[in-house]
Amino acid sequence: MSQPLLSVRNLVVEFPTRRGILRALDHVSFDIAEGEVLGMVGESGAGKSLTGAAIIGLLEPPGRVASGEIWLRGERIDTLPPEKMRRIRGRRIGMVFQDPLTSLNPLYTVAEQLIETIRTHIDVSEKEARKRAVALLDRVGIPAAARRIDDYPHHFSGGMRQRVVIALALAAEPELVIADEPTTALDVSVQAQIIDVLKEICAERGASVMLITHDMGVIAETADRVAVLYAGRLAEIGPVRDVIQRAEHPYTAGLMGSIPTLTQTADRLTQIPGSMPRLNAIPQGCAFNPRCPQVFERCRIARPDLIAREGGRHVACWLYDKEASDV
Amino acid sequence: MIAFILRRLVQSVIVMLAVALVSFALFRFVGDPIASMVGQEVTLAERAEIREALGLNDPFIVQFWNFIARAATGDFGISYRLQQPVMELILSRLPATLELALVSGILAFAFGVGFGVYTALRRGSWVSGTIMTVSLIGVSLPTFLIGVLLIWVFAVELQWLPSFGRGETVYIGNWWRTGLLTESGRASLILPAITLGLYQMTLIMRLVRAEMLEVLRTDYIKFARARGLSNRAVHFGHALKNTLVPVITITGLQMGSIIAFSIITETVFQWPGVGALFIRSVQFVDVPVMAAYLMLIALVFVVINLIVDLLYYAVDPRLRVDRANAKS
Amino acid sequence: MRVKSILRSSRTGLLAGVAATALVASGIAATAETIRWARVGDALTMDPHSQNEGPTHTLNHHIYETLVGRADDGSLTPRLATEWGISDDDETVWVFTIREGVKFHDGSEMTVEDVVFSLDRARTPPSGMAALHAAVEEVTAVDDTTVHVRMAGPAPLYVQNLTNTFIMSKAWAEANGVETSPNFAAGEEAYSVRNTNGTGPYMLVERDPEVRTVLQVFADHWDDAPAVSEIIYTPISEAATRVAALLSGEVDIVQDVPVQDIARLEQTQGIRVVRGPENRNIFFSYDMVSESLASSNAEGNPFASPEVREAMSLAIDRNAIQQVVMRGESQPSAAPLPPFVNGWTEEMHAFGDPDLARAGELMAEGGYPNGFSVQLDCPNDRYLNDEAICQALVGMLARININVDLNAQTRSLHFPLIENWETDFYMLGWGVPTFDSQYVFDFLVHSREGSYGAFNGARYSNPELDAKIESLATMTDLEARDAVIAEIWDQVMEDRIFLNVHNQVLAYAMRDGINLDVHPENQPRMTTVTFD
Amino acid sequence: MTEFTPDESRPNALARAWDSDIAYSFRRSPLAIIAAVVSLIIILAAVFAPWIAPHDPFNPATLNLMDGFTPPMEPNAFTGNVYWLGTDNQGRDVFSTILFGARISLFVGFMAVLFAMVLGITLGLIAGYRGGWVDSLLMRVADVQLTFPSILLALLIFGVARGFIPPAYREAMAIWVLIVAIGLAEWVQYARVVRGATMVEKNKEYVQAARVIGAHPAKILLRHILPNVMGPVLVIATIGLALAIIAEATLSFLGVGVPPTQPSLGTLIRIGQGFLFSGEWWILLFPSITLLALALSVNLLGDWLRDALNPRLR
Repeated sequence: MSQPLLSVRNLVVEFPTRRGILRALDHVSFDIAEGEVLGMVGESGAGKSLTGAAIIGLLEPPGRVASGEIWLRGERIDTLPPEKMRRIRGRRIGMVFQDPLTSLNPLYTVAEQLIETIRTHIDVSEKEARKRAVALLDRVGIPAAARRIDDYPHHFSGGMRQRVVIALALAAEPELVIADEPTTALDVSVQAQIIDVLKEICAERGASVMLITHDMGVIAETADRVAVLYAGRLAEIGPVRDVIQRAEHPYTAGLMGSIPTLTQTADRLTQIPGSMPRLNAIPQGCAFNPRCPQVFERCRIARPDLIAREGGRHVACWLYDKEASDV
Repeated sequence: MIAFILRRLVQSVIVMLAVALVSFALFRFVGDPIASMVGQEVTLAERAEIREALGLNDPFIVQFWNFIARAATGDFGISYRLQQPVMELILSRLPATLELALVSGILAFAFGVGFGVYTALRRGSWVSGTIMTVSLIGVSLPTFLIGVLLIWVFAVELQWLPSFGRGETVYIGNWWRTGLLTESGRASLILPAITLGLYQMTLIMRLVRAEMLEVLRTDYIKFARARGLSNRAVHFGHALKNTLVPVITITGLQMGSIIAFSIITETVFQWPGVGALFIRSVQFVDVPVMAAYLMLIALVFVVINLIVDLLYYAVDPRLRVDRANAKS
Repeated sequence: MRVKSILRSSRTGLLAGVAATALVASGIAATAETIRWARVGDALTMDPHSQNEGPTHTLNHHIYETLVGRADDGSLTPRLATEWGISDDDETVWVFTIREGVKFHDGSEMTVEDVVFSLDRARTPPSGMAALHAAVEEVTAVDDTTVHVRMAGPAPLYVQNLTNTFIMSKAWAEANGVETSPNFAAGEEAYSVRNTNGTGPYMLVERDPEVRTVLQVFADHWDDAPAVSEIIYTPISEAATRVAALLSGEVDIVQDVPVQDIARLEQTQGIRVVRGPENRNIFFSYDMVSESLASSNAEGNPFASPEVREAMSLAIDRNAIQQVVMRGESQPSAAPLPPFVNGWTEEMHAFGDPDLARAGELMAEGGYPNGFSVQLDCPNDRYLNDEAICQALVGMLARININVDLNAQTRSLHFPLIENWETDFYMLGWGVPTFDSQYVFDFLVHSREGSYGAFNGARYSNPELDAKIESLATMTDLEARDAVIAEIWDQVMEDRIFLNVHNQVLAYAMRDGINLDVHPENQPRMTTVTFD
Repeated sequence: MTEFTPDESRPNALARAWDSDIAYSFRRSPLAIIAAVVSLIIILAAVFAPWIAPHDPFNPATLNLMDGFTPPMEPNAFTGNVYWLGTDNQGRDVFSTILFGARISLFVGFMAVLFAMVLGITLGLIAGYRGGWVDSLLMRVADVQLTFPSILLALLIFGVARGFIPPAYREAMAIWVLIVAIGLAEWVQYARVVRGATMVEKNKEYVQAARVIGAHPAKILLRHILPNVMGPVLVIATIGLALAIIAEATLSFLGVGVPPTQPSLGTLIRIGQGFLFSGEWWILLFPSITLLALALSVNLLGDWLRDALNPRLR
């Protein structure tokens, strides 16, 4: 396998609080290959967004990367000085946020924001930047882009604004786009369009995508592979078809049981009783053990690491650890 | 837009009438102008005569009506005390107050925004903590004491700056007398401007800091960072501009209180402005001057409010559209 | 023409007559010396007649001149009149000989017509000086140098009223529409409020009320040129700022020096302080007449009781007030008139040590063994340390169980209380510009009626005294008149209408090398300034 | 969700952890601790002034004028008495006068804040609940009020009070007039906060329900809204206390204030500044330091409280 575009190894993110250190991401490891779309799913608070923020280097203090490594095309980026990291943001890793209504600065026109972003990273003239900006807007599906580029964000509808956000994220032609729940805040009718635009434009440019969502439908439609997070730990990761159809981790199974329709979200996990533990009350052993229908003694004692399975799948569950199953 | 301004003007007139009524009514109780107008030898009969001649025996509503009717034409009568037309008196003092207010307003705004931004960006650093704490001294001592202490240190002990007055002044045009064009005029301005601006600076600084912290947490700032914009662009291009929208409103309104607080500063520094004129007029119960001053203050507020609205309009594109939409 | 009756009184040595020597400016001839002069307040107007007020007169004395002047010892000196006296033929006529060769600032010659015009203007309402000329019937020019002023009756002291009545140019007044003094109700500014045309030693070059007034020496003045050639007059209302301005060298002379700063300024290198008594006494008085007091819990009116009034006079410690409150800068006195004034005696002045025991007995005798409460009204911006004196009195009276609430406020609120009889107990300071007791009696002792008793806040009314007071105005036999004055004072002191504290002492502070004496009416003349 | 915060996963945790969170934040802030200790000392000293102070400066019968201007820790030239912080121009012990003066200042401050708070909360509740023209009118008045500087307002109220109050009662009334004047200038902020909260709450079901069972909804609102706005109101009140104390001092400079026989800290400073050049520095210095310490501490506490009560800034 060629070198992955992004490689996250044993990522640990912690929040020091007065009641002790909370571990929000606990030894998370995964790769994203060139041109690949990786879906990242999990309940609220599982650490999906945090993973994105950690990769792009925008963890909110006091949150911090406590250990682990992040590699972008063979270059380690989690230890880069702030100024170098800044040059990577936007230029090599783009990011799309959840709410297009609040992602755009209301006091600047779309043109100003686009041109500023382009010129921050690419040495082009104002005029050239504007030309690119118009083309970009046109590409993300803004009608009459040349005219509307000088409008302010509030002139656009929610869906249109998210297209603008995508244009901004892609303005400097990044290799990786992290899309953090890009459709959650949007009207159902435009969600699919936005995902399509995002997918198409990235495919066109060969950019990889890390698609954070709790919408299994979107994952099923869009992603090549999917990673499932639970309480800051990776439960399972593998090709999207395999994971959806033959979930191995009991948590994933419960999650998948809940996607008969496109609109159903993972937030309502009625199939699995109980709720995800708070970060300061993660049980010993497997974090999922109190809710797991297949729990056994070992799950309560030791934490399972990711276990490699066939087809490039990995799962963190003692059920699949043959050697030690008798402990 | 025009409709908006018209509506605003009508409101302003109502506000000014209300202020006029209230102030005129209240000042009828401040004291007896005759006592300070005439010497001790004047007999009771003569006092009564003057009272009658001044119309002080008319029913209140008649006095008020006369006042309004004349005020509408810019005629506030003559000062009981200085025997000059009130309008002329106020106009001749106004430049001094406006220059003082403007300079201290600019000082307060510049330092307030600067410190506010700094303390917001460097939250938790000891420099920020020091600035925050020290700036509180400005609002923890009465203005008059700060003024007196500044005089003591910089005028008496160090003899660097003048202790009173405006220094040398020159005329711009017919009536605007400025101290800004002469060296002694500028030197004279420093201590009063600091005294007057300190309080506002602290307020603005705190406001900017709070707003800035608020703005720094918004999605569009995060998104701007995620696009790799430089800190400078994020902080000063995006965050500061959004911070300034509410700050402009409050600062604009503060301009009004700067003018009012100048009463104290002008008294301490013998600054020949309308504030000192007002407080002397209160002591002498110079009703026409007091009433005119309050009308002036009301007018200043009305004008400032209008300017703030227009500024808002210029800074925040959202308002522009809302109104454009509302019209169409 | 013959002039008779030289006025003389025991203490003040009032001097009238022929002395034509100029008392002004024995200093060095004019070099370009500028004096920057600061005091607490500004002149209210430059009009010579509209206001009878100290600071206004003080400034106007530099621009305008009066017929007679007053020397620092209180005696009269010739100014625009070289001689004056009561006519031999008619004791109701005053005769003035007018100085010749006097020029107004606009270059025109001063004539007797101008004098007649000015006196008429001064005595015609709404002039603030009218009260001083109420007894004048007619002013006429007899010849080119003589003016007759005919009075309603004999008026032996009339000339004393002239020391603040200025002479102005008739032609100038007519040309500028200021034939009468400005009227408040006129609704527009009179030309004479900010423009002048006098005969005085200085000309007005710049007038910015309450900010800056600049005077320059008048080259064609009839008298010797003063040492000071330019005066920059700046009112500074805040005491601390005023002192700071002197300490920092921004002004040369400060006229109203806070008493607490005198000692310090004297010790400061490069600054000297001169001091002298002012013709003004500070006293308390009370409602002696009303049935009961509005602000008191007492049965009846305690101030009506002579024992209570005596007890109060025994409780007050004038020396303590002088030493602490006034920092030594006052003349403690029991006499309710300044020593400059005709009628003052050593006996009235004298007072004993406070005697609280006796005072307590007197309170009991007066019917108030447990004391009473009352409000004291006091100005806080009129006299030297007025509020602090009142505070000190509160403490002293508390020891004889008189529980005093102090109401200290600005003068414009304070004085109407006295004029309208709305105070039970109050502080008042009284200056006597005529240097004669009659002035005190007219305003403070005579029953309130007509032009009498305007400041008789005690409500004191004694018909016998009233008659005596009225008789003073027309008595020409000065010895007999002095006897009547003494009689009146005896009664006033016996009735304890006034609880006198002290006479004010003035202090002027100035840069070293400047010499200026204290003026008893607090009207310093820059013409008297000399330089070392 | 776009970010992680520890609180989010535990609903209602904030309410439960309220006390301890504040306490924790307090323990972590040395400045807040110092400020609290200083304010507490001054407040306690003021409250217990009659028992602590060696003299009663408000009882004129006990004053000896000859004690005046005694420097700190030095015997008086006439009486030989020694005072810790010296005496003022009336022979009052500066230390005792500061204690009693702080009492007056704090009384004026607390009462003015209370007055502003009650007025602001009431009007805010009315405006928020009634809405419509009542709301517009009240908010317009608030606008005018905001633009009308507190000093001018206080001067005006003093003027009118002098006209209405008979002379005999003026001295007793001065302090209340001050309270009303300062309070009137500060009510708008409370009204705004409460009005906003009321508008949010009034459409909630429990209010409708209260109406059905015949209870007055305003009463219910008050009970539910007050806890919600406690935080901001407390912050406004703390800063307001400092403002009121300074405002009182400023007004005393302009000649409208408490009687000089019962001086507040501000009046003491006004008196003391007259002795700045004459060498009696202690008359100005000690009251100024006390006022500075008090106002600064209260302001710092307000600052800290604002940050501590705003969970997003934590």
